[in-house]
Amino acid sequence: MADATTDQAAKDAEDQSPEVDELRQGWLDVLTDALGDAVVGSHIAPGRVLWVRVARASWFEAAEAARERLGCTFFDFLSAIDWMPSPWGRYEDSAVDVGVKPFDPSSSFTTGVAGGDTRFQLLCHLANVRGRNGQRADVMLKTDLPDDDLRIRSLVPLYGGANWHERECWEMFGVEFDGHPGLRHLYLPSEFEGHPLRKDFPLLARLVKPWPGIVDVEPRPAAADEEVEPATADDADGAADGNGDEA
Amino acid sequence: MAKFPAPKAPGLVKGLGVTLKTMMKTTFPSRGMKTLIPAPSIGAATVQYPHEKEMPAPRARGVIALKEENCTVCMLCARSCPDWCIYIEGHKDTAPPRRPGGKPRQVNKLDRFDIDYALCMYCGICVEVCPFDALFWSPEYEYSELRLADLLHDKDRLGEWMQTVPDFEPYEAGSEQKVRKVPR
Amino acid sequence: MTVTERQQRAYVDAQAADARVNVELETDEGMTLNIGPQHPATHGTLRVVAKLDGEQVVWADVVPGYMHRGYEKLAEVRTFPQVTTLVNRIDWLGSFANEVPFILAAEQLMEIEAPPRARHIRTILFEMARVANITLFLGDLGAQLGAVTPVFYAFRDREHVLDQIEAVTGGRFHPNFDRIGGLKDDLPKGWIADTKAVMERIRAFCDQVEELLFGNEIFEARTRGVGVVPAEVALSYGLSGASVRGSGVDWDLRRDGGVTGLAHADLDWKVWTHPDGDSFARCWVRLQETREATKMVDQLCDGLPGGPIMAKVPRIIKVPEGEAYVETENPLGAMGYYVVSKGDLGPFRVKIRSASFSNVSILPWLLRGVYVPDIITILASLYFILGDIDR
Amino acid sequence: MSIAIELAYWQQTVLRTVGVLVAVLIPAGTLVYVFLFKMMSFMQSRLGPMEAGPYGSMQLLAEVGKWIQKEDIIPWRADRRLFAIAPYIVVASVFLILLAVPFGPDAWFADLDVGIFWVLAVSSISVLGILIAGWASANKYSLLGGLRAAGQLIAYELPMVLAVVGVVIQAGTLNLQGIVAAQHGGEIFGFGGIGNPYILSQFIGFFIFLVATQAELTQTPFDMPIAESELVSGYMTEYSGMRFLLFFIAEFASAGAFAAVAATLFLGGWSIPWVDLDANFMNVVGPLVLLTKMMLVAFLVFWARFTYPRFREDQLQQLAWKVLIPLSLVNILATMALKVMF
Repeated sequence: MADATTDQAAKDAEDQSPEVDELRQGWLDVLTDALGDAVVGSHIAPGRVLWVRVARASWFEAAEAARERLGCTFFDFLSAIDWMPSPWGRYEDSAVDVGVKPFDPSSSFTTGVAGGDTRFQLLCHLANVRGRNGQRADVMLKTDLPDDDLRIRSLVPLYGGANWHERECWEMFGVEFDGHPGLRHLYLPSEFEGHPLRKDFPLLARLVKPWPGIVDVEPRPAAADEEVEPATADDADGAADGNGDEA
Repeated sequence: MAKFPAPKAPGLVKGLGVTLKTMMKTTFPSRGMKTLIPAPSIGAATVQYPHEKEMPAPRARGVIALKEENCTVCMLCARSCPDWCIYIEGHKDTAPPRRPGGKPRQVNKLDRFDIDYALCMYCGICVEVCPFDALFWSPEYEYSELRLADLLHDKDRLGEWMQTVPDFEPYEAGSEQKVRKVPR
Repeated sequence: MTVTERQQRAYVDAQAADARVNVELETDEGMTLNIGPQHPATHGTLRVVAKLDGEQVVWADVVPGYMHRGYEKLAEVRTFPQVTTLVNRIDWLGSFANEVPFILAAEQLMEIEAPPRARHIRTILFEMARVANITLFLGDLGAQLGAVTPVFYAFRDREHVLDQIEAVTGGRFHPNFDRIGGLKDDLPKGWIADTKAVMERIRAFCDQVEELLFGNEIFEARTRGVGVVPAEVALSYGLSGASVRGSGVDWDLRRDGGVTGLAHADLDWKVWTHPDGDSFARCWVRLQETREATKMVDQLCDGLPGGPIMAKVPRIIKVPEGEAYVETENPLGAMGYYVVSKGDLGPFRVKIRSASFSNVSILPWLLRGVYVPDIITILASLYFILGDIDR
Repeated sequence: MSIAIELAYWQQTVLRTVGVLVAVLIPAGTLVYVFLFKMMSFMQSRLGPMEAGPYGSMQLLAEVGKWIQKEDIIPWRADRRLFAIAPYIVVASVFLILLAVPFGPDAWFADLDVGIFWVLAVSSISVLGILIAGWASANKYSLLGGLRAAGQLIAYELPMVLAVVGVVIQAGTLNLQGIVAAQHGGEIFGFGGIGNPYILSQFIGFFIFLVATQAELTQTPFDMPIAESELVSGYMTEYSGMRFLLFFIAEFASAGAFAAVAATLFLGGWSIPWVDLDANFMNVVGPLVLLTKMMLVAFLVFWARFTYPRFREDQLQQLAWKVLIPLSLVNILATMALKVMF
């Protein structure tokens, strides 16, 4: 599963060298010497965002370091990404019209920036908005959560704002936060089962109603027997890659 | 920090002043000599809807009009509609050749083109994505129905809206957009 | 008990059970008051469960979710243009301002720059969305505190702003006008002159509201010193926009956010802050921001460059693989989109960081030991929009 | 009764009941139309109701018709009998107030010697009605509204009473007819031209009386009991149909009644300066004069209602106990001192 990430890290390294963003490089160095080898991966989009991926165990320490060392007192948001492609198909080709592409977990999927090898990845953005340590800074912390044990330490003791974000993340992805004052449902009714934002959670609205765009131009009524070339699938048809050829 | 404006006259009195001034402006709108004659219906900012109507801007997205001749049943609008509210059925047909003696042309004929305005959210993606300029916006907004099912406009109802489509306006100075023409 | 009374009793018990299960709240002493979800003071369906001791709130909790539409899930099954129409329904009062950060994130992934004219018009509409949003807040602030007149002044003058937005985009509330690489269309003739007249009206409205409300001793008595939020607590809860500038934090994403897609950098304008951090400060900062926004629109209208409205972009857009995060200063606060794209027609994952979600998450901390009428003052001064909280 | 035609006693009582109905409902109706519908709209740069009748004049009839035919719901756990009685108590207090107010030399319902004392005593009955309504509606918001109303109305009766004491000292009598005569005949420092309307000498009393009236009517600077944005509509939340109509009538009739009392006490009641008080035609002109003066006072009351935000109830109580009552005591002392000297 992790083969995709090795070339990913290599690609990161070489595209970083052309213009090194020394500002973010500085923040990265501050964090690396604070966390040591807990910093597993990092990526800099020059002039835009600094991603730092830390090991799951030192998630709390990473946030603490960002807060003390970089002065990131502003808690922007915390969420998760489910990297598995959706087995329910893409865009409008809902299961009713097109055979479901069964997803086999063994097939590899690429994870995003700054590497990562598990399906669930936690994401948190902290910022130093008052420019206390002389300079405004912001860092995007990432960490990987193994599929079988979605547990991590809660950031509520550090930031009050983490309370709601973690409740939403627990509700939508099923990530357990140890030490959270009250993991209750935030948006969904109390007897809701399942975690909606996981990719394998079906979006029922799309499965119930047949997609009106699936209909195609019927052949000429008089010449039903003569050979009919597939429907005129011009390039726009590529959007729904599964449905062009039934006539 | 900036100095905060301490109210000169006590705020309570100034507040009364604002409401009184507005009352005077509404009942006696300044119309030169005739200001002294109370005319609240001119001074008020409201429009008495059934009797006076306010024309929306020419670009307002009120209802979608269909120019049937231009439609080649390419299904692009039905596919790109986020609400799935455009239902199209068409069939292939032969049309007389352009040049005498030429081969009969393969043409798509439109059987059904319904837009369900109960679902439509007026985003305008269909009008924008139509490559053959068959769909236009008209600022018409008075087509409410008693029954929800009547909000499904069929192809000739959409054709009727074509007359209400205004011409495209000229652009502001400095713009490089060319003014499109509405095929009447 | 007759049959109907038994059915009624069962219905009421079921309701109470749902309320209890959802909030798991047993109150032996004091009264539990449900403010919302159907309540005039919550801009939509927010439910504040307050445990009262007489008129004072012992403990309060906010229960959002009555308007959760699941935008992050919907965005994963739509193409980029379709997500733009979806996304301008989050903060429906300043709805053009929602599209801008999403489009900027997509442009960042595609390494495309909008032409200067598009960048200018985008900023004009961005600031007009702010004016439309906050003028309604100023009117509604009066209504929350009991004054019936400011609402009508707000709606009267806001109509002209909406007319101008409708004249350009076609939609008053949901313009859906921003495209990856530029804008859908250009300004109609004579629009600039009308807009300047409308901005003049809005400035007159701001003076009127200042005289009617902000100078008023009753208003100051009701808002000064109510719901004080120190800067550290505001930042740790992620408050943004006028709510955090009201506590003295000099931070505005239009100036310090490093967003190149909007033309705020080449205008001269001032970021307003207020040291007190109470409800009066937050409302006062928003009033000054509205004036600042009208001045910005005037400057932008004067310096409007010529040129194309749309960069060279293919008709069917496939955003290359990558992740981008853009955050701009929306009328309600900092709104950001974390767009993850896998090179398809639609985004793979969109995390919507909305301002009101964090602004309201401080309420349980803030509403302790507060009078019942002050709950409404604090709710009004934090100024949230329900779509923004529940997404 | 020195009117030409002799009326049997029962005819007099019929005339009086019709008279009191007219005296209460007509001013209430005009107040609603002129101020709530038209003046409020003009102050908010809109036109107000225009559909029913010319310039919306029949709008009140339309609303009364709507309320009458609306279903009259009693909440499930409400205390049915108390819930039903509450509006009648509040309306009764308004009729009782207007009982003592004179409209002309002979046009009065009861010429009580304790006139103003009776008015103030009776005006506090509406507090009972509001409290009962708040409690009986079995709704948390109504309960809050009712309790707030109780606290506020009691707190503001004291300044109202003390404001009236200044007038009574200057007029020397409690009888309202006497007060009107005193204002008609008296003169200020020798100049007797326009009589001595007590607003000139008792302007502090007038201001306190107006503020107290605003609170008695639970109008906007003091409308905690019907705080739309918090308690939906306070003690009236559960009322609908005919009962809500009674509350609505009570609200505006009491506005008219208090304005009439204020006009009688401070603006010279039904008298006009140079006219002989006992002339017969005054029985017709008097009510009109009182109506105009009442509209003037009501204008001030409603003007404040449409402009100001709302007090919090602890600020409201502070204003009553710490500001209005001491001020009115000082006013009484000053009046007594001046009264003794001149």
